[in-house]
Amino acid sequence: MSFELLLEAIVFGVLLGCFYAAVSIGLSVAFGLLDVPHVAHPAIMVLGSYCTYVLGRYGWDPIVAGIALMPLFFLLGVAIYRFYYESFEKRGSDAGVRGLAFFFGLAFIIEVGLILVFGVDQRMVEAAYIGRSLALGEFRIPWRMVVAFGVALALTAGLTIYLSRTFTGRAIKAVAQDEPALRLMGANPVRIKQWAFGIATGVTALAGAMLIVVGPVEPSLDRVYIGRTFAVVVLAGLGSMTGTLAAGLILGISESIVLMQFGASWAPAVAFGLLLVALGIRPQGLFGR
Amino acid sequence: MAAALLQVKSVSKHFGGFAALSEVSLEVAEGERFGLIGPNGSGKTTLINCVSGALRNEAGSIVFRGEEISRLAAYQRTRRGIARSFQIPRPFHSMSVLENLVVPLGYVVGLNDTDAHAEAVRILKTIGLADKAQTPSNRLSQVELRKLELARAMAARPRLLISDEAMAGLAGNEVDEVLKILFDLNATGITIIMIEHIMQAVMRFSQRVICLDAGRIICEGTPAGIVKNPDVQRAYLGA
Amino acid sequence: MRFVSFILGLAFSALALAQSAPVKIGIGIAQTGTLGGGGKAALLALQMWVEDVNGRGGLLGRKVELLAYDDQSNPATTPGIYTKLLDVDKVDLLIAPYGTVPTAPIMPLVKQRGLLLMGNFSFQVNHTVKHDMWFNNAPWGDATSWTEGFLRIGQNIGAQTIAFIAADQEFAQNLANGAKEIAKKSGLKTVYEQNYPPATVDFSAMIRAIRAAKPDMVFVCSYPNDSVAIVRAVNEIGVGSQVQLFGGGMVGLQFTPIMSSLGSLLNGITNYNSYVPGMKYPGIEDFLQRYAKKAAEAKVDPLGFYLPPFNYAIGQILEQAVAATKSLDQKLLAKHLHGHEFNTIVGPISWGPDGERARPAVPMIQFRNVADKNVEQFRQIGKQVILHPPQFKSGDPVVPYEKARGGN
Amino acid sequence: MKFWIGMAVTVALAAGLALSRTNEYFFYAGFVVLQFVVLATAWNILGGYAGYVNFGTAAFFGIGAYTAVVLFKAAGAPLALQILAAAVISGLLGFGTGLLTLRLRGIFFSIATVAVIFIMETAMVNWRYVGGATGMQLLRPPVMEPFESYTRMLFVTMAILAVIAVSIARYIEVSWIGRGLRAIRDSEEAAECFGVPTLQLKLFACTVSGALMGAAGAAMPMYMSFIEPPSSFSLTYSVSALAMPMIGGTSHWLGPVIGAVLLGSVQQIVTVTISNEINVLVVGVLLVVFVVAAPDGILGLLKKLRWLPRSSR
Repeated sequence: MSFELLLEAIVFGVLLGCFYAAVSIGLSVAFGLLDVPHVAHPAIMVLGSYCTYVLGRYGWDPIVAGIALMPLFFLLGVAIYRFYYESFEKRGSDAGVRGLAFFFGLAFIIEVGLILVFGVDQRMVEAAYIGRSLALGEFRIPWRMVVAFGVALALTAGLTIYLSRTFTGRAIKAVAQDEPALRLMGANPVRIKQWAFGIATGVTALAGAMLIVVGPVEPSLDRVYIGRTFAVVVLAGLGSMTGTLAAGLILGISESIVLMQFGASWAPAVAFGLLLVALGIRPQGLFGR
Repeated sequence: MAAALLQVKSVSKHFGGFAALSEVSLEVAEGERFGLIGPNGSGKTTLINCVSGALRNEAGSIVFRGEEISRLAAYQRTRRGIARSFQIPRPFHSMSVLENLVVPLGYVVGLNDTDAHAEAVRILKTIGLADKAQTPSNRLSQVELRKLELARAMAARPRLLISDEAMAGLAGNEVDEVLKILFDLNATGITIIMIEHIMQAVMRFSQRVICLDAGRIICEGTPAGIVKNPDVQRAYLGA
Repeated sequence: MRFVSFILGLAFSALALAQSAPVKIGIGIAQTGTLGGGGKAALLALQMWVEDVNGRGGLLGRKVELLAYDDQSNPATTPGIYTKLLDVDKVDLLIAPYGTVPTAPIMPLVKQRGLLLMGNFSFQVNHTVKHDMWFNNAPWGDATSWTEGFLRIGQNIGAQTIAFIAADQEFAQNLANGAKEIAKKSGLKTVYEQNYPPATVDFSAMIRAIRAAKPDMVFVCSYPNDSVAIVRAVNEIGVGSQVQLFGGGMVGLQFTPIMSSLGSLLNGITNYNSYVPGMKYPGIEDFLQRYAKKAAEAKVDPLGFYLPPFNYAIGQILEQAVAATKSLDQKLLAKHLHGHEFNTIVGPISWGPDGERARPAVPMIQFRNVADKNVEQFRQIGKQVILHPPQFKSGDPVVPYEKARGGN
Repeated sequence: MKFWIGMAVTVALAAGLALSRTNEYFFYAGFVVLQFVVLATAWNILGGYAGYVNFGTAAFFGIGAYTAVVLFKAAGAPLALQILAAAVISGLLGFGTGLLTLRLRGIFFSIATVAVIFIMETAMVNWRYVGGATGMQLLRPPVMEPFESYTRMLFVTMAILAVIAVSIARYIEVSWIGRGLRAIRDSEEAAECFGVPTLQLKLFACTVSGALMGAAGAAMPMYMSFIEPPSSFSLTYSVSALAMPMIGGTSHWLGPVIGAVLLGSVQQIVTVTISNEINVLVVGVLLVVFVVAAPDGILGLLKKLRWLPRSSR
């Protein structure tokens, strides 16, 4: 492989990797920090894409729409966590297994709901940055991937700062590490988790907007992302925001290089092989605690 | 001193950059009542996790009855005679009290189902839980859970029993009840390591006490000697 | 007024038909899953035919009833569905599911039982089983019939090298393998080959690699989601000025929702189709007009060029064959189908011994002057210029691709 | 004893039906339901007893199917041999997956099993011999006496597999292994401390469970006369295998059977009645309703209503 092609593979890999990180970061909070087996995360993201699509028909810019949807999705997240907590965590035993089944069911219901409202056809949005590219001499980069890059960086930076600099953020981190200690501090862990899950769902709305910017969306698209998002979160080490970005990048770059070198057919196996090896060698993830 | 039942030799354990244990060495004699104290985070639980096999020590060795056991899995150590109770009780919550005991009776002692059940009933009687034998273990009170922890440990027929804060959260008369059980066990020849926050209980129970602080042994001696030790006082009062 | 007479007519014929048991026609067709969009439109067309034929007095004087089940685009469901149709519902005639993969599992079943099966846009599904009572409605035969047009157009304008990208899935691989063989035979040099897995997110890197390989034409075998992503990536990255033709086997660029949302991005792409305006078949325009009304109500593909006319044609073929043989006997019908040509709204149809079309005609079209956000524009002639086959040709290719893309 | 009579009656009934003049559709639908009985039962050995959620049912199922195809294509091996080989290969896959991931906390194991699906599917997509991405049509060999059709034979085969799976699951459940697995589910740390060789037991459960899933998959290529990667490694298998025991009840061998028969039949019925997106909804809604309202599944409900004695086994 020529140096030039390798460089290109890396550039595209970085963009793709940032996209992977952005679609995974909500899960990194929900699953990584809160231990909620949130397999409906991609379904909620696709729901966000469709909401963006609807607003797009009224002339909203997709990213603006995504940001506008965040408070709404925050409330949705709070409601989902409340329900999950009352039905499973509170009852204690086997919360993991049954919670998992619950989120699977939720994913199915969202998917079918979308089919009933929008049909099975693909939907996409329009914006000035879709369908154009940034030309650097011979080299061209699609603007939509640049947007994904920006969203990923913004979300990672935002969440990292939020979790380390604000009181609630630190409480969320504390709840992840040591619940009894938090109780001693006088904070209500359920409340904090509820808030954190709301945030996780809120950022997922923006991720959904970015998803439909990057490519067309159809109701069953969530199935594609279950594997990838969990792979990124686990590879990252649970609950590490910068780790999520790094894991997304590793996945994106390796997929891109494999594509150039061995053919795209092997790309998924490489990504998941990487995950298995990482789990085998370092179960706490690359950047885990 | 009689031949040591358990020898811990320069054992260290780190979590990330944090040294939970550094070069800890101690010996426990056969039949001894041994107390392990220290403030929160001093490494008590880490130490007994290393002994029971829940954690692997990094450096040093752990010898039990003349055998190096620090590379053995926890279940293998149990089969060699080390049993423990948990600080936060961890019953097999989907099982009845009786069945909780049948697990070690089968897996450690190797009894068949009928014998195991008979033996479990016997142990429950001695510990005063016989009437709860068929109760699902997730419906027990706090003191009953503590007793179940000890009963389950007894069912493993240990030579060494590690009691990890078996009295935390209990009322005064309940503490006496549990202490009596431990004294009785010791009387049958079982060596006991007691980790406890309730100083009074440790002092009443132990023949010898070691105090840990920040992963190191800061002193060793008789209960009476330990309470007077200025290092211990400093560690506990944080002066 | 027309409506009232229609209702009256229906009521009248219903009365006449009530006397005998209906002729049951069975199909398992995707209403959900990846093939669901096309399947819904196809089913609508079949239902239109059922209405029409019942309006004309049914088959053999008996009312026609269509039994349709959703195969969920999943081949694991079709064996069960078709035995249900046969053994429980006791259907008289069978139509195959839309697509190759759901059809494959029922081929041995129909062969073993000696049943007539009307194929529904599958590709070479009878290749292994070799059932002599199989009749495909698709306008293609083997890979040659499909790819020949694209390759010939390319060679006519002097192309010597070719690049392939193909989805790692059933149909796309079959097509790509066929195309590669033909390209080799006709002396084209393959300069780039890439198979990509399902759910590939971004094609930028692949398009970039093609650009670096500098082929004269690019043959793409892709599924709807990927087709859209590829078209976008090509418009963003560009494939380079030396590429003359781009496209060939991109599934999805025939579906209205995708065409209208891609809009001007489609310009310049040369791709296969089944029917486009300008192909003069008797009755097709009337059908499409009626279809458009119903499609709007049913919220399915509003133009319905790709699958619906061919599904309506299945009905027409069955109707003519039953009328000619005055029978529902499977062997008799099959024999009749093999020996005759049938006039349908997608032209005359006859079959070769393998049950594929005797004279396949896959139109290769080039998108031109397509504007954004306009569904109705595709009804005009000239938005999809037919480059091949000669009998339908409505224009010459505009090359190179980059020039055609820029609008002309 | 009662159990064995029940199992024998089941096999006899299946064989009797297959030899009778019963409608062919029954066998097609019945095959699918029985296949889910095997999958759900197999899943429950690890997922229900030990509490390790395996998402990778599709991987084991698919590898079983492909093993059968390889044997069939290479040597024309008979069905029984295909199934046996599939069980061995999928069992090995289970052992390997377990070895690599069962040291991890439960949820990591689940994620890792998802990865196994993608890796196996990708491998099959790229393996030309078994048809690669295009898939492959298979011509069924002539049917064996005394069966009238191949599907009837497959139905009986699957009934036997279901009985074997249930018997194995029941044996594990009532034996020391089952007690150990339940101890692991309740508290892995305590189990290990009370003598349960947790890793070995989990590996054993993962292997057996994988082998049974593979055996169920082995009959699929002949049922469809066709194989291709996406439908062989479909996530539907993973979800159904998890949903069925959840709905039936995970703590008793009867739970997955009830769940599979119920949900499997509902799916079959919905496919040929409602026949649109609602059938996807059925699984989703049933799953949510059951895990929220009846955490111990149908068996738990029956127990609560005192229709079943507490410790029926």
